[in-house]
Amino acid sequence: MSDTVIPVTTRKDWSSDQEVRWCPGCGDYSILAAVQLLMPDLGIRREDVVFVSGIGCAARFPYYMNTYGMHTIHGRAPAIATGLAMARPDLHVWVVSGDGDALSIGGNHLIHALRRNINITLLLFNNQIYGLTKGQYSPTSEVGKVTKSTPFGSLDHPFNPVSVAIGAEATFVARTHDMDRKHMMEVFRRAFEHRGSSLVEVYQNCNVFNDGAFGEITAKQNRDEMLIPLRHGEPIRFGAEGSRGVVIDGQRGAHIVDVADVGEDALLVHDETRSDPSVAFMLSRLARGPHEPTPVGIFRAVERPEYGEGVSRQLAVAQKERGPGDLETLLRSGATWEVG
Amino acid sequence: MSDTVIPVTTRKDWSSDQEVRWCPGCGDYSILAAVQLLMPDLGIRREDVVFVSGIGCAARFPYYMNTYGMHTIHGRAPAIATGLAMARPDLHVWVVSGDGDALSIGGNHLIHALRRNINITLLLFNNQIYGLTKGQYSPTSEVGKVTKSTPFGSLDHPFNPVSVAIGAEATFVARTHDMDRKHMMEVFRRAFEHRGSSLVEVYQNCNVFNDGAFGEITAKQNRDEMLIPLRHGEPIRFGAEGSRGVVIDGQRGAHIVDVADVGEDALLVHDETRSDPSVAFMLSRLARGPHEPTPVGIFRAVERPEYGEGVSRQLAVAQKERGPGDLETLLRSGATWEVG
Amino acid sequence: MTNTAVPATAPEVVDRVIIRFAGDSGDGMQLTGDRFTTSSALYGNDLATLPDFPAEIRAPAGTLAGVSAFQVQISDHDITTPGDAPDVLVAMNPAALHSQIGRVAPRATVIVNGDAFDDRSLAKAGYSTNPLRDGTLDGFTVYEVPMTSLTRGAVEPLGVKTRDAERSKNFFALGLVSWMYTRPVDPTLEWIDKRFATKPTVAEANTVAFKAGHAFGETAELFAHRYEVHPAKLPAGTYTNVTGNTALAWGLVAASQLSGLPLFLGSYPITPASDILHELSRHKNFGVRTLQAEDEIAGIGAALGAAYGGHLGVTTTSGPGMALKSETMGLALNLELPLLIIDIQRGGPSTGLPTKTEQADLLMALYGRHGESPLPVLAARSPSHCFELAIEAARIALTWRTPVILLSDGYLANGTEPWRLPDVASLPDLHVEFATEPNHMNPDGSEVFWPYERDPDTLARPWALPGTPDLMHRIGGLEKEEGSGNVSYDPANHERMVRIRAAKIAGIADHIPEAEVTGDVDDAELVVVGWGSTWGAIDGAASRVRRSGHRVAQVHLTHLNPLPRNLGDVLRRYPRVVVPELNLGQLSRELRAEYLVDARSVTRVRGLPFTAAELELAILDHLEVAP
Amino acid sequence: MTNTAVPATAPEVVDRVIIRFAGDSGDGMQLTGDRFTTSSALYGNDLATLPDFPAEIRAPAGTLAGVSAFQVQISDHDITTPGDAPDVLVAMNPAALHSQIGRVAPRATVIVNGDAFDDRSLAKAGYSTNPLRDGTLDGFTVYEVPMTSLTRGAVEPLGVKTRDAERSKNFFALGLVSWMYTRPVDPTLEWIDKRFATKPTVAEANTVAFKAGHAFGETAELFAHRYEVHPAKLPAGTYTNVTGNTALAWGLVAASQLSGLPLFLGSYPITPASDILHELSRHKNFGVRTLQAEDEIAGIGAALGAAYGGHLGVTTTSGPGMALKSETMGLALNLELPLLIIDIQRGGPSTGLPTKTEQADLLMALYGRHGESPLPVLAARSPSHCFELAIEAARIALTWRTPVILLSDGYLANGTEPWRLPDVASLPDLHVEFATEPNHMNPDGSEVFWPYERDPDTLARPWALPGTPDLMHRIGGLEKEEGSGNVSYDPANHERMVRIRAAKIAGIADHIPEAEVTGDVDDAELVVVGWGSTWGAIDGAASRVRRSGHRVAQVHLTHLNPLPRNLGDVLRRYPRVVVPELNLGQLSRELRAEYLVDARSVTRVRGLPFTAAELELAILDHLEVAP
Ligand SMILES: Cc1ncc(C[n+]2csc(CCOP(=O)(O)OP(=O)(O)O)c2C)c(N)n1
Ligand SMILES: Cc1ncc(C[n+]2csc(CCOP(=O)(O)OP(=O)(O)O)c2C)c(N)n1
Ligand code: SF4
Ligand code: SF4
Ligand SMILES: [Mg+2]
Ligand SMILES: [Mg+2]
Repeated sequence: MSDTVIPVTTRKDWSSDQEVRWCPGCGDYSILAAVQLLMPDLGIRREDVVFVSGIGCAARFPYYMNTYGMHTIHGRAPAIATGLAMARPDLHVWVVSGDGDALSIGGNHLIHALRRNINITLLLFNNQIYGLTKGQYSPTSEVGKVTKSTPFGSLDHPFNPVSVAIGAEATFVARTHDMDRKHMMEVFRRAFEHRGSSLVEVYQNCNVFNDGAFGEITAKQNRDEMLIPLRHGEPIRFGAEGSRGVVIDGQRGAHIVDVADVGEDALLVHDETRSDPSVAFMLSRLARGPHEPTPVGIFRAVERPEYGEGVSRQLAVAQKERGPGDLETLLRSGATWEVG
Repeated sequence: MSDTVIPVTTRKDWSSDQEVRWCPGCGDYSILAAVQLLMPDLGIRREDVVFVSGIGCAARFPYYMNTYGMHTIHGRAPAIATGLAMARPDLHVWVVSGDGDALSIGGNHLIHALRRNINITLLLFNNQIYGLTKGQYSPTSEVGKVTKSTPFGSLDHPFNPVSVAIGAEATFVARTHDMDRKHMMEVFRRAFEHRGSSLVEVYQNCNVFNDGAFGEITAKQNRDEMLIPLRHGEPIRFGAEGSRGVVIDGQRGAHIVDVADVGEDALLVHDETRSDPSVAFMLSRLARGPHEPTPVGIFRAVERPEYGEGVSRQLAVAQKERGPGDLETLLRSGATWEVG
Repeated sequence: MTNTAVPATAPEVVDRVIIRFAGDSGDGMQLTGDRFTTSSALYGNDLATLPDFPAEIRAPAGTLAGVSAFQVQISDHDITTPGDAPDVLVAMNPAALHSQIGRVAPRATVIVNGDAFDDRSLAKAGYSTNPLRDGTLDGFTVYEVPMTSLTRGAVEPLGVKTRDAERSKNFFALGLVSWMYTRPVDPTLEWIDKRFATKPTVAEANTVAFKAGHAFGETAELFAHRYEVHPAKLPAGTYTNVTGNTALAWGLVAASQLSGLPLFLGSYPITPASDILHELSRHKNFGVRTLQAEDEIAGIGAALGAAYGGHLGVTTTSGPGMALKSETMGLALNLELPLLIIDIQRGGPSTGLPTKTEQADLLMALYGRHGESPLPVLAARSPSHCFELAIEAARIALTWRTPVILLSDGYLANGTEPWRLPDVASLPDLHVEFATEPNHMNPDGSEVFWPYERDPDTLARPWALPGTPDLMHRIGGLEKEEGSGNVSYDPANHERMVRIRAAKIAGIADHIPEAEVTGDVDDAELVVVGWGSTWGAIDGAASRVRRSGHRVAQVHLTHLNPLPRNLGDVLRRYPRVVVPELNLGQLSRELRAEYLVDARSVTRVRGLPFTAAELELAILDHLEVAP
Repeated sequence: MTNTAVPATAPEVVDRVIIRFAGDSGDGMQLTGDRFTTSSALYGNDLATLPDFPAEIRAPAGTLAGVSAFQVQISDHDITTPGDAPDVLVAMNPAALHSQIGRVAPRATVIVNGDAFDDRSLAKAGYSTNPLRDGTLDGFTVYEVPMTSLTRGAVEPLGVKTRDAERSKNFFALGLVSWMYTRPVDPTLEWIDKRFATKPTVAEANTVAFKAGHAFGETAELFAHRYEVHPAKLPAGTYTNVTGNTALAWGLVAASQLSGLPLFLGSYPITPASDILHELSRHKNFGVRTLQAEDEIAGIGAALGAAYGGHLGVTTTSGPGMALKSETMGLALNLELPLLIIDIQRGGPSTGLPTKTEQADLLMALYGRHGESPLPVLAARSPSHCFELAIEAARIALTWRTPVILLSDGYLANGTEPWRLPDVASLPDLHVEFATEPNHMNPDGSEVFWPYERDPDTLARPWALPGTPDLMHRIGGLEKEEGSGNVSYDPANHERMVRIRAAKIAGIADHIPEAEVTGDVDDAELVVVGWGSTWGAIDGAASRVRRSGHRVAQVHLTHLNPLPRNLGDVLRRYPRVVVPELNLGQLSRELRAEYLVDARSVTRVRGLPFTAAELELAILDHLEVAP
């Protein structure tokens, strides 16, 4: 669309005129900032971008972007975005969703979008709570969570969004958090550049209904010890001077060791591109919740045919082989006879 | 319910008076036989068993069992069974579903039932096709499948039901196939005995719309080379005289080797009970489809609190602490005042 | 009793005949009926068909549950239904005879496959004694033909295995009936070659069987005589035989071509709608995108997403799927985007009777959404009408920027009729203007795009496609401020928007045809009001009633929301208003509420179309009662 | 203009007053209003409340979008609504003033937090000049109180941080208003201690602030005078103040106790229904099982599964969730199992106005399912009526073995009224008989259980629980054979079953109260027919109209399907039928279709309840037109 030089833009150009309506202190603000700051760097036009969301606090996101946007219904954004991305391969379709929106009511659409590898960039704001409806537990809340709907503590074992995505054949899966703008921007950029479905779990603080859910690992002073950065091609280590690291063995899966004990060479070298998702899955199991050392970054980024392209290719081939459709001919494709 | 001696029964006692209406030659017949033959051995009463299903050929199953049964709507059986199992912990609730019913429209209910670990035994008849609606591709159909709805071949990357289940926190995941009654019966029994959600993928031949989908691995003459039996506590090997086996390494995940090359000790010893699901997940990735050596048997069987028990316990505790509910008191629990 | 008269010389000419083929699901009765239909069509008869098959893929052979039937009426004049009671029943086995004999006309001709009447099959079919011997069939003209063995005998020489040979027996039956009704032979032979091109032995077997059946009729001295049904005098033109689902699919392709918008179908398979998905997925060279979604909600969701992207979004389903789509319909009508929602009605409630027909989704189509959520609703009256109506639905959706519900049903979906092909050049232009510029000026003089700044006439909102510079905007399911489309909780604004949405849909009434009255327009004692697939039966019944000396007017509705502007006046013109429906009185409820006319219902819910005969009686009953 | 008169000695006695508290979402206005309400209730006033808060959790401070308000009417006589125009507005900031001033009564008292009227806040609220100075408020009695600073001054000595100190300003306002209306002080002080028991400093701060506000009224020479509203003469009994959602939850618990069936709630959170889930999840000692399901479909599905298991299955939701549940409702009605489906209506369509009230789901409740799928539908008329109606819904569901839809709305859900507690012993017995024995004999003499062998009176089917020996049976969504319940595709059987299901629901009419007419029963010029939450406003409006000399009758419907047996006769008795609804005329449509009466609509869709005043005018208009 329009002329070929991409106009230079700033965050302001990507911000809509709508006043942002999240609670003061909500983690959503910093995610919005990261996205708005990243956009000018992506070499794309605002009019070629669509943000699609469901319902929830997170889902208000599109209103704040000066792009095209659809604030749809609870849980259905991945399905709606699938149609849009199939129909319009020229667009950049982003989906913004919450842990309830994406994993509770919308879980099925999510996993099907992932397996189809439809070209969407999906940001899952995981605050481990239902924010907009004022604080019920979510499919990512820890067992025993006391909320309005579980005054005696929840019994439901939570999903690990990264594990779910990998189990659902996702080609790009990553995790970041709302306290580190730089990291968010790096991960969002990679997700955007990936052809196909990319899922980014963003740990997000809901300071009203689930304050501090991720503090143990995302607070500045804890990050070194509690966040395990995944860097492609590098041995996985973390902690002060990278004193700790991750190794894998067949009997015990992935686990954390002191590098001093095993030696650097024993460490697992991170490879985003393994076609077998098993190792990425192992990494997703390292932490059972945001109170153990938790991997952040890109777990998996592999090539697989993108759905929309496949669709377009089938159309092109059909038109090449049979010529563009002709209505006359179609109507006469069955047995016909003349009445004179 | 009723007297304490379990009456001795035979297959006939578990067969309803309804004539079975599957196509002649359908794999569903042999699965039905396996279940009906197993029942008398489980030490349970017919009246304490409920079969719940959705819609599809597979979903006709409950009509043929002389137990209680609900033939519900497409995709919803796991949700309906969840309510029944929560309400009636004394019952044995089975769910029978197809690959479309369980993984297409019903995918979300399935993964939530699995993560909650609700006490149901779920048999997923995977024929990689929509049977009842006369042959459209399903979420487990291979890419490129030509069907009524995909005359130019399907583009959707399929789900691996075992991987999906493991990614969704399932506590019991197994696979068997309609050509081996003995194996089916063993696996079904274990699934039944598991406290919590157990998912069994059953490769099932739809001889009308997808004939021979599993022939390469399930046909008698191919089984030795193409099926990898998982036996708890034993090294994983298969092939003539167990000449081949499975090893795991961090960089390559699980793969197949000649035992002669690596030696028996290098083989992965199967352990159903690993709390970390990563190794089970690795095994689920060994075969990319039923044309490579494929593991069958129990991938994972771990203990985790069963949902319904947890619910009942919370009720019991509340009653113990606060005494059985009294309506009078409830109505007066807010601020009250008298008008004389 | 078996008939042994000598064949007459020349075929007896009859004006119409109703033939019903019945056999096991495995016997290929649908194919047989279909083939007989096509050759009759090519021969120039008017005709209508009614396939009638079980919900099971293939119930156990020989059981009543497994019987699959196909009825066709062929005639030398214009007809509108597959007819009531068959004049000829072809029964391939006892179960077929048992389940179908009840429907056939008195003194009908019954052709049975004698080989199939062994004791086991009789038992399976619930016969304790052999109906061919025990007088069950007294009064019918019965031909007992050993089809299986004759077919085997004819085919085996080709070196075909016995079991396979017997598979061709339906072609033997087809050949025999083709002879009886002097159908042309060549088209069928050619078709066999084409259809089984990849399986030459099967082709050959079927050809031989067909010829054997034909020859058997010719030579066996047992047929009283053959019949001939002359071609019908239909309007000049090129004809083809279509099912409603095919016509609908083609209509959607046409709408895409006429609007210049690529077609996008988001759908989930469900009987009896699946064939639309199947048909559309074949036409990729028309730029048609089809998605077999994970469920119905995703199907309509994807179609809506595509619509936002500027495609002609369509979703197809049946009752259970319609129920699931209702929340998304509400979103679509709030977003005010064009979208076609197609419901091929089947027997309900719940899973109901998946392969049978019914008209019981009308009220759901009108009211099955939360909040005030009016949508246009259309209903097709015949298989070929589905083509026209798909285009009309698209016209409304695109002009008023609204989802439109199009109702068909199992009977139209699978039934066929000869269709005089329209002149493509004569089809309406559905060209759409997209927004390309800002349409509103802010107080500060800056120009902006307001997605809800409406067209004053239609009240339709502008449609700006992603990719259009400077028109970036956000839409959603929360109430929107009039004009700007920003989220608004203002009470007065909500009231305005609710009424605008209602007025927009109501206003469509000014742009649709008025209700047309046919029959005894001026002096009818009674007006019959129908909608959808009952058109043929109502038309047939009305003429019968007229023949019995009464004066009857007819109105058949295509647009159910909004209703034609003149409908109230029309109904008040007649002393009696009778509304036949395949439900418990859904349209009549609407008419009563809208016009306060005492509309009386005639209702049937058997999963089958009305027969003209039962409707005739019902109308006569209503004529009895004083208005 | 600021008022500086000297305080009068004794409080002036008034019969009723309407007070509206408005502030930022963060200012705790709901709590303040709630507290004022409770102390008034304890004091013995009759009252009704209307919370009015934004859809955002907490929109940006100081913006119009962020304003949260709470209105309460207290009186010394029986009242039915929170009143129309407030006599007193408490505005904590400019945005609150700006958004609310339009509603208040002429010459009303306006109390503002003067500290909040700085330029930034004024701008945020869209004021270019200060309304306290620019004459905007001329004609009102304005009290400008520096609440923030006064609170800070009172609280800081406790060593509380400034920001926290200011948080208590709503208690200052509460203290002030409590003084103005001579409310008892102790209950509030006690409540503060209880409520903030875990946060003693907060408790102390709020106590101090409350006392400071009270003292300020006492001492500041600024208030004209205080008022007193005497207790109302209500029927003797024990009273409590309930919201509709609490009453509904308690009614469900009661139904469980009365039927002896354990309660099972399958639900998915949604405004304004979530509080029912919250309330029920607290009562585990009543054996209540609650499942927060993955979505609405799973919610009703689980409830249905529990119902099959013999529990009292319930699902709660609002419009968007209702739409999603419709397919499962169809299954439930085919299975003919008891199930309560509760819809707390909110502004639609689509996401609409989640926190506002509306009555626009009636037609969906009646018709929002595919196929012929009738369900009983009930609607509550007031917060406390929700208790009674939950029991009535359970009675119908259990007696007729059918899902029942119960409609409430956002206004009832969050609004409160004093409720005279029923004598528990007087509540109906809902005891259920389960099937324990075979109920049918096969031809061969063997005894079997037929799940669809119906009770001849109610047409209800037997309910046999899994676990019962010898009654094993299978039920499903396909059409079932009458009696045996086996799958049946027989056309005649389908027709019978469809009509039986319809007759069963229609028959309930013989077991519900007839429509009760109130007001000028014998000689009314007009009958007002209402349903649901409009009851209070209609009642108020009707009395006003009567005061102006007209004769008006009233009918308020609780049972919407089936309708009361006598309703047709009742309506035909009066020259004019007027139907006020918070939708575009859904009930009036029903009445027209059912009875062919020319019911006229009075409709509002603003997300707010009717005011008695606007309804009065509307009724008077209709009295103008000749019938
Ligand atoms: C069909 C439907 N069901 C339920 C709701 C109510 N609802 C709105 S948002 C939401 C969940 C929000 O949680 P999440 O997705 O985690 O987003 P967050 O608010 O935490 O960002 C729910 C239950 C709805 N709007 N629509
Ligand atoms: C809501 C709804 N959507 C669609 C259908 C149509 N339908 C029935 S079964 C089925 C899929 C069957 O495939 P599967 O679950 O694999 O079962 P199978 O027949 O292969 O055993 C579909 C799409 C339906 N009955 N209800
Ligand atoms: S409720 Fe939580 S998630 Fe929602 S806006 Fe407020 S802080 Fe953010
Ligand atoms: S269609 Fe396939 S799955 Fe269904 S009954 Fe026939 S063979 Fe079995
Ligand atoms: Mg959340
Ligand atoms: Mg299948």
